[in-house]
Amino acid sequence: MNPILLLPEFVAVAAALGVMLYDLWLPKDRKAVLCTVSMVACVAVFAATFVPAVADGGTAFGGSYLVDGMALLLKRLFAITALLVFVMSRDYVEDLPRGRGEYYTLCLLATSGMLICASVNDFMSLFVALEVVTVSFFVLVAFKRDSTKSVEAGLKMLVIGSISAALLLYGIAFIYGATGSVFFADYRALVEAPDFVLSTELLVGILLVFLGLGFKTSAVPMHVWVPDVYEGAPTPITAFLSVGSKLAGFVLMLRILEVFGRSGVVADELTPFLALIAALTLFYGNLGAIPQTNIKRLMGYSSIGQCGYILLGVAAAWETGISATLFYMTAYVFTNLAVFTVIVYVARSTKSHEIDDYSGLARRHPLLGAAMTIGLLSLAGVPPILGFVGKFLAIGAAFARPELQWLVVCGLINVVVSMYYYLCVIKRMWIKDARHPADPAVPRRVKIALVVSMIVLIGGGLAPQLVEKMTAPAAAQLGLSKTPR
Amino acid sequence: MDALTLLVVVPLLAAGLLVLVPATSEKLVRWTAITASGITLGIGLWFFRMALTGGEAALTEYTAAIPRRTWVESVGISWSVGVDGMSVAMLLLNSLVLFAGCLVSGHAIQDRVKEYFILFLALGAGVFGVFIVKDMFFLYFAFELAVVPMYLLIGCWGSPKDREYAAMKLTLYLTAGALVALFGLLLLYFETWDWLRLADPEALPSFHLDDVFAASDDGAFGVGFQKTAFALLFLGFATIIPMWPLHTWSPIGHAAAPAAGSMMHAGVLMKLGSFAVLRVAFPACPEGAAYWLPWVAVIAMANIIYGGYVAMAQKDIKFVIGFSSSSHMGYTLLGIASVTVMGVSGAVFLMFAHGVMTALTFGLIGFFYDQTHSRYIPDLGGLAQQMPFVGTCFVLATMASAGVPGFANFASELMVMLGAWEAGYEVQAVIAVFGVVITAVYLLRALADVFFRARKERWDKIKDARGPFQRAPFVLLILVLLVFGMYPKPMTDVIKAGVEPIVAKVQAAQDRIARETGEAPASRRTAPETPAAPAKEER
Amino acid sequence: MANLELYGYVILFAPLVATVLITCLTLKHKALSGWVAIAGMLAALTANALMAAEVFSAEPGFTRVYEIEWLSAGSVVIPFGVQVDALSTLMGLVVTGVGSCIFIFSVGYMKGEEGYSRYFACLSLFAFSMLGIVMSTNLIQTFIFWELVGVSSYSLIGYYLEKDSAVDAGKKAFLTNRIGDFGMTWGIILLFYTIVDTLGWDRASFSFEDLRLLYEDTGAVGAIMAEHAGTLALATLLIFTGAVAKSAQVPLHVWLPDAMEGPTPVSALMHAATMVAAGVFLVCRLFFMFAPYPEALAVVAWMGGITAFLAAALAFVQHDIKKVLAYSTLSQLGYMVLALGMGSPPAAMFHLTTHACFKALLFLGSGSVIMGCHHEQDMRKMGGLRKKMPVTFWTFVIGTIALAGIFPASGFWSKDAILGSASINHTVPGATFLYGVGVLVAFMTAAYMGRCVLLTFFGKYRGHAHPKESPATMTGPLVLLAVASLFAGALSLPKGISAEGGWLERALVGVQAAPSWFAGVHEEQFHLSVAIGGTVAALLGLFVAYMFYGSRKWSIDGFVSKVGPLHHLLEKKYYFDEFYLWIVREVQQRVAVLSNFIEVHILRWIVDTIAAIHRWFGGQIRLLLDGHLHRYITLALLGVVVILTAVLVGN
Amino acid sequence: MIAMDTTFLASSPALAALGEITTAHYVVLSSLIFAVGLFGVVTRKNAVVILMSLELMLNGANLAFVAFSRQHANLQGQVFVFFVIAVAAAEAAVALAIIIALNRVKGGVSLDDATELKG
Amino acid sequence: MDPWTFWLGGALALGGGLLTVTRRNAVASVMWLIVAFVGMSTLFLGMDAGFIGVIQVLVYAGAIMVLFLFVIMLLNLTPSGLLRIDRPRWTTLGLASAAAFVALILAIVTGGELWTAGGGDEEAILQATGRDTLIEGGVLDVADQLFNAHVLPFEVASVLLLVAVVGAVALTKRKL
Repeated sequence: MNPILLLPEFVAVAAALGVMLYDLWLPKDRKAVLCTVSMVACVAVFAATFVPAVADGGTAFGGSYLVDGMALLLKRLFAITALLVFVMSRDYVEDLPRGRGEYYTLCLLATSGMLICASVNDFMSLFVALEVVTVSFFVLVAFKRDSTKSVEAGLKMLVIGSISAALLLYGIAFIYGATGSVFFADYRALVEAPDFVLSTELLVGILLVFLGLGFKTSAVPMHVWVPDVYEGAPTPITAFLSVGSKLAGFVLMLRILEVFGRSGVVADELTPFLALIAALTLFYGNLGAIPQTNIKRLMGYSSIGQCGYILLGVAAAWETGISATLFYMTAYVFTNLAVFTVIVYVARSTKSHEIDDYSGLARRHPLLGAAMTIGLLSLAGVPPILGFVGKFLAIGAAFARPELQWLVVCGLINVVVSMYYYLCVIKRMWIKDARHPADPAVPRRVKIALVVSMIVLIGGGLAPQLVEKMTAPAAAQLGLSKTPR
Repeated sequence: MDALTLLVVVPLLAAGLLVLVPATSEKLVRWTAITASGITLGIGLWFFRMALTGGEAALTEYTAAIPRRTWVESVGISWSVGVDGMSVAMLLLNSLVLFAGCLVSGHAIQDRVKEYFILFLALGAGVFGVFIVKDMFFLYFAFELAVVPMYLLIGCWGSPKDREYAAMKLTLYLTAGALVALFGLLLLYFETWDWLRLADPEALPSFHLDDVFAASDDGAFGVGFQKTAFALLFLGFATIIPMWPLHTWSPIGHAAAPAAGSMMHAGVLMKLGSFAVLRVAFPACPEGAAYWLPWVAVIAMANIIYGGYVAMAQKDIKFVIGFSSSSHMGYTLLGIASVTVMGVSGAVFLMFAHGVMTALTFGLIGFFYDQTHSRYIPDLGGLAQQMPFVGTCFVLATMASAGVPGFANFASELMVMLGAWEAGYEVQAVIAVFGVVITAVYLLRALADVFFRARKERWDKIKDARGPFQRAPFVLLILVLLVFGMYPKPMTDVIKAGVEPIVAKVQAAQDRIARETGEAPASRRTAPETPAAPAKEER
Repeated sequence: MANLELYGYVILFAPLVATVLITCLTLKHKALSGWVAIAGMLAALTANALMAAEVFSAEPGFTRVYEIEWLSAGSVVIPFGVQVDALSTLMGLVVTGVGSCIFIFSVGYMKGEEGYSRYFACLSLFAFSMLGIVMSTNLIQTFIFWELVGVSSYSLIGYYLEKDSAVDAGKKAFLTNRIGDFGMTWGIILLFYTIVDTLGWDRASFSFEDLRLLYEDTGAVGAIMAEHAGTLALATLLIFTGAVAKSAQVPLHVWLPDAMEGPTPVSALMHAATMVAAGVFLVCRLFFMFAPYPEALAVVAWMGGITAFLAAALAFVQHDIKKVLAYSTLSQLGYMVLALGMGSPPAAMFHLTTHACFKALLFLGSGSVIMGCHHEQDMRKMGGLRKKMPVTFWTFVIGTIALAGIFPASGFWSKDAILGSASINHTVPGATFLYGVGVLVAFMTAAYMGRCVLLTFFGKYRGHAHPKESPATMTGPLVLLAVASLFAGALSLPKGISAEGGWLERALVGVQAAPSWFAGVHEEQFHLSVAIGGTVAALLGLFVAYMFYGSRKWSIDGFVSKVGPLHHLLEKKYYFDEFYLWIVREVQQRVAVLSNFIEVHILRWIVDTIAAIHRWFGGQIRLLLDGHLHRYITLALLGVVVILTAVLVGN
Repeated sequence: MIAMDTTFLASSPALAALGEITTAHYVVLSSLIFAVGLFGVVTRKNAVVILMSLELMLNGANLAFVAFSRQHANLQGQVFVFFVIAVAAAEAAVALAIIIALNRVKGGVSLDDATELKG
Repeated sequence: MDPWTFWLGGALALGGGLLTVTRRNAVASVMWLIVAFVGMSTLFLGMDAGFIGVIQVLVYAGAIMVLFLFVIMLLNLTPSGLLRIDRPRWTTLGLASAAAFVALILAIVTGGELWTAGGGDEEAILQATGRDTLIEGGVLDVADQLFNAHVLPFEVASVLLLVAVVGAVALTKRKL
């Protein structure tokens, strides 16, 4: 029992409670303070992950809670995600008619859920922590309760989310039924035993769990909610959803992969399954994005497509593949949040999310234009931006397994497809003439965030080893196969 | 930091500096870009001088002195660079075109100058990268880095009519091609890793070309593997050469791009493909090359003849030059396919010469297009009277393109023809010779219809290039063409030294195949006696 | 002798230096440009004269080759340098000598032209190129300058670049020459590799001297002949194609008449005196290659004969004074080629030299006339200029006499040499017939030149300008050339007239003697019957011309109506142009349009369709999510079931 | 806890088959309940009823958990069900809140009212 | 295991469930759902899961369903029928996929022997697990587990409930 390991979560939950209570005392026109508090909390969470007791790792709660390299990396990413979401939320929330305190509270609670997700080590914690994130997002998506779109998005997410939770649960039940335990430690011992035989029940359970987690990661077939919800949700929440929620799903996927995938038998079953999902996801997201006219919807489809690439690394399921996945996720955080920050601030001036309203952005507001361009190019996987390296590594890791080379071909085709629609946005920003004369007003805080994001994206793209030095040990710690075959 | 790395760093650094320069101080922006490209030109010349005075040995020595800088250790990415005679020629080409492009853009670009030069320099850095890196990751990295800025350069500063379509097509097409090549590169990478692990089970993988070549020399790559890998690498890189029928991105890309964009695109970008084939695919998969190259020699004919005839049917001056480029690249392909020192050196020399020539041509077209806003040949005419200087330069460029002696293009095309014949591609060589006639037909027609004939009043206000700044880029490029055309030996010696080992490898593979099949090789080349390990049996 | 190399390079590069100087420095200073060019040319002339002094005083067959390596790769080495021997010295003298005259003439003729400096730059470039051919040591170098000559010719024909006809003529000249060059390149490469295939890399070379030595080595040639006799013949004839185009032999002659669009001095220098003679020069240079092949020589001879006749016939129907001279040039070039085919390079060179003098003279004279008539070229609008331009008239008459081959003008001797060689030849099938053609052409030459002189200088002035004599810079060269035209015959008085036979023939012994085992070689002999035949034919020609145009005793219209279809054929120039136009328009352009169709409607379509397919799929995928949650749920469940089943069944 | 005398079932083979209840029976039953929930979700358009169907699905899973808990003779399954109920409660609260919000903005809770977002 | 509770509880749960999803009136659905929950509770109790069986009724049937009823009343829902089959293809497909899901599970369950071999037999379980007695899910037993081995999810569940509270307030409170 080592509760200090939960320091980041404690900080997050305490901050959530603090914000909730402070909200009661704050007059209506000073709610912005809550944003500052939340941002400070995020920094504190980030800092907490560096506290030696936490950073050294270990387990707590009788093995229910595990801090390893991957968990730490993801916790840091979640803290950064939340911070950047708060940065872009401030002005957005000020425009909301009500519920500012609740907004920050829920965001922080969702963050705490994600932090726990990164560390769960049994299915019970997994399920509950996941639901903390999911339920928070149900509320946050429908947060603009006067907006039909927002509420509709909330409802759609709710129904699909609950179905997927039920599937997940059913899968967990099967795993429990096949093994008699919910603790990952038991599973590890089980699959590493020499006499381990994979029963169909266990396999179906694992598959159902992956399918259920697909809801969070927006993988086919549980991706159906994504475009609608991305479009309908408040934009900062869409950003949070597209990064935080997705990464929470992926960290759980990786965790389960780590738990069961250490057995070659299971890995052999999982690889074609994940590859199939990855391929479908890639094509669905990238092809579906082509005809989009709404930037948030486009980002929804793009998010599905990006999920496909991360799955590529997951499916590869060897050390470098996981490292690539973590790398990709790191890149994705900065990339997607930069893009959404721009979306938030463009929409503040144009009151529109139509892609056509991005016309001339590069001229109208060079900083937003540059950030958006770099972000989209990073998503498209263009050097020298961080996203490129992530994509390269993921594709390379999948390539290492001959049985996945068809998937690599799918991935490569989709690089071109995705480049098309990202470039379509870039085209409007750079080539078309402006439709809106209004210059978006961007506060300094956001400017700094954007500049930092861009520096991270390009700096990381030029010197990927800086990121790789974080992801590779984390991946190595998981103890998966060191070579592809 | 070694001078090679500087070639990439200087433009990138300048681009980074430009970000900080306020957009309003355009003069500062221009001078920064020109200075940066000037520095690269200096470095390029320095290397050329090194190659001239010290020969290949000096280059090898220089390369050997550059350490591998580990970048991402776990997957074996390292920043390692090197030069041989071939890349020295390409470096010189790129630095020339980049410098000339900056000068041309200096007065031609008036809108969003800062963004323009940032992208332009990034493009230049990418191209330099391809020419110097010895790491497959960075090869692909630099390749893409060179392709994507092109999108915005064409899209924002190109001619409004077709720029969006052209830019999109170019970017997607080239990216698709690059990805096919990437597939091949990854094949090499993992096969090399397998080989490395034979010696040391704990060995980390490596993207380094030296490791790949070592594996290849050791016979780690089976014949079937080499065939596949070479086909992929070649197809991928051939897209940007551009090989028929993968060329459709190219003419329209030329047409839509701004002057300096076309200069870089046609002058340098198109050379990346053939360079990469020679740099990677030949030494890594000699058997694959020996197997596929006869087909390439056939396709090269399609490039030459088909490109020429399509050019003949064009009414848009930039399309004429665009298709002529794809026609000329047929000679490069033929030279590469010949696998003789003569032919391959000729191909590389042609890459250089065509690069300079076509940069000149597009610079000039851009110069008058900026004033006429028309590229439609029947609209133009008599321009030489308003712009005698530009007209004269254009005549020279046309003559160079038409393969008139005295310009480097002639010497290189002659080398290709000789090389092709030497390799036993007699028919192709004759067709290639005939291609020169076709070239002359459409080029002279275009030249006459644009610059000669009766003066047209609507173009009376057009101004000639004035002052050293407007003229310098053109004069510079013409001088280069003339100098290496009049006396090609320095350049060919430099190139030859770089090409010889590559050619020897593939020739050895050809001989091996000939021995195995018992057929006499069609090639009449004098086979250099270089021992090469026999390819491993099919695994 | 060390100076020879220097002389050689001075001859070669002096005009180039002039070009560079004019282009870089003196474009704005017109007068200076002209003098720079002339200085360059005179420098070359001086060097050439000094060289001649050494070469012609040395023993016959004297040859020096100075080379550097120009390019090398693999086992192939391409040299560059100067070859000093009698042939190059003689040809150099012709080029520099006639060239100097024409340069000086141009100063007057081109006065006031806008592109004066450009003109002299191009002219100097031409001189450089031409001298490059002359001094060349090897096939590739020859080819280089061969093409450069084409380029400078292009730039000078198209000198009046606002005139469509000039531009098109330049284009035509360039492209026609390109076709010849195509053959020539092919031939050179074929020759080289044929040697490689039989004798190996060591013997293969592009150098004239190496090749000549190879051909003298009967064993080596025998080895090639044994294996690749046909190939070698093909290579030889392909190289000859280059000469055909450059020397405007049928069927590649079409460019030369059109080339008269250029300024008249250009026509004189390039399209009469020097450039077009390059083909003849080349065959002389490579005569050792032709010699072993009687068939090849027969082709050459017949081509020459046919050209001589066809062109001469065309000269009758021209009204443009320059066109008359142009066809005359064609015809005379045919003569020279005929001589080559008959196995007598010295005769060809002799005629080349004399022709250079009198044809340049005639062209310059016509230029003077044209200038006098304010740029009127139509002879129907001239007449009676005898009084108004006496110097021009007399020099023109001298030129005409020389061209017609009337004793004692130079043309008489050189034409006699050619006819003589034809009369005694036995190797060429139909040599006697060709000899007859030669005589006939002599008659025709005299006739059309008579027509020309009579129309231009006699009768009444029919134009509207006020012609007057040209300035001294123009008449000076005329007089010089007239003197040369009269006395150039002295260069090679045949045996029987002079004691030791033709000086020229002796000087050029190296050209002819190379394949010593070749039986077709003969000595230049004076044959009285041939001389009388030729002279009579010429006088007859002049008489006929006088009857038609001088005294008007015979009606030209009546004659024309009698030979109507023939006249029509001549007016249409045997439909050569129509034929080529048809090829260009109907064949070439159709291929181009077809290729473009493939490009646009097939290749581009494929690419766009691939993109469209993706877009279509995108549109379909978009329709899946139609907003109804039930469909979403169904999709998701279906997905789950399908994927689970697929994976489980897949096991 | 509920003890019944079931020995009589053994007297008839058919009834014996009925009487031998294995974990598998429970699992099948749970999947049937799950499927009924699915059926509801797919066929109903009243959001509240869909919510109830979702609860049914969760219950299906719960049943399986308890059955496995018994089979494996450990309590983890039962504890899990406890958490599932807690989650279901929380979800239900939020879901109903969303439905109320939907009713506010659309004046109805039919899924047909929520088709604005599409494509 | 106890066949009576299985068949009875199963019938109640399944029948209640079916009726829940097919009633036109939402209130009727709630009532039938409560019946189904009672059936579930029966099943739980039949498996000696006392605590769960009780809270199934207390929390689910008692609290959550009351909440549902409140909301239905609040919204004043008019009876709605089955889904109007306006896109029969999709509905059929949906039904088919639900059926396929069951079939899949059925196939897996019957295909393997994990849960059938002696599954119902007390002795078999005891033998397999090596225990003396079957487990009993009484309050104390569950609580012991809950506060020892599974305290982390328990704590996280409190966060979840907090989320639900804040969320419900944020979404529905009239003045905020």
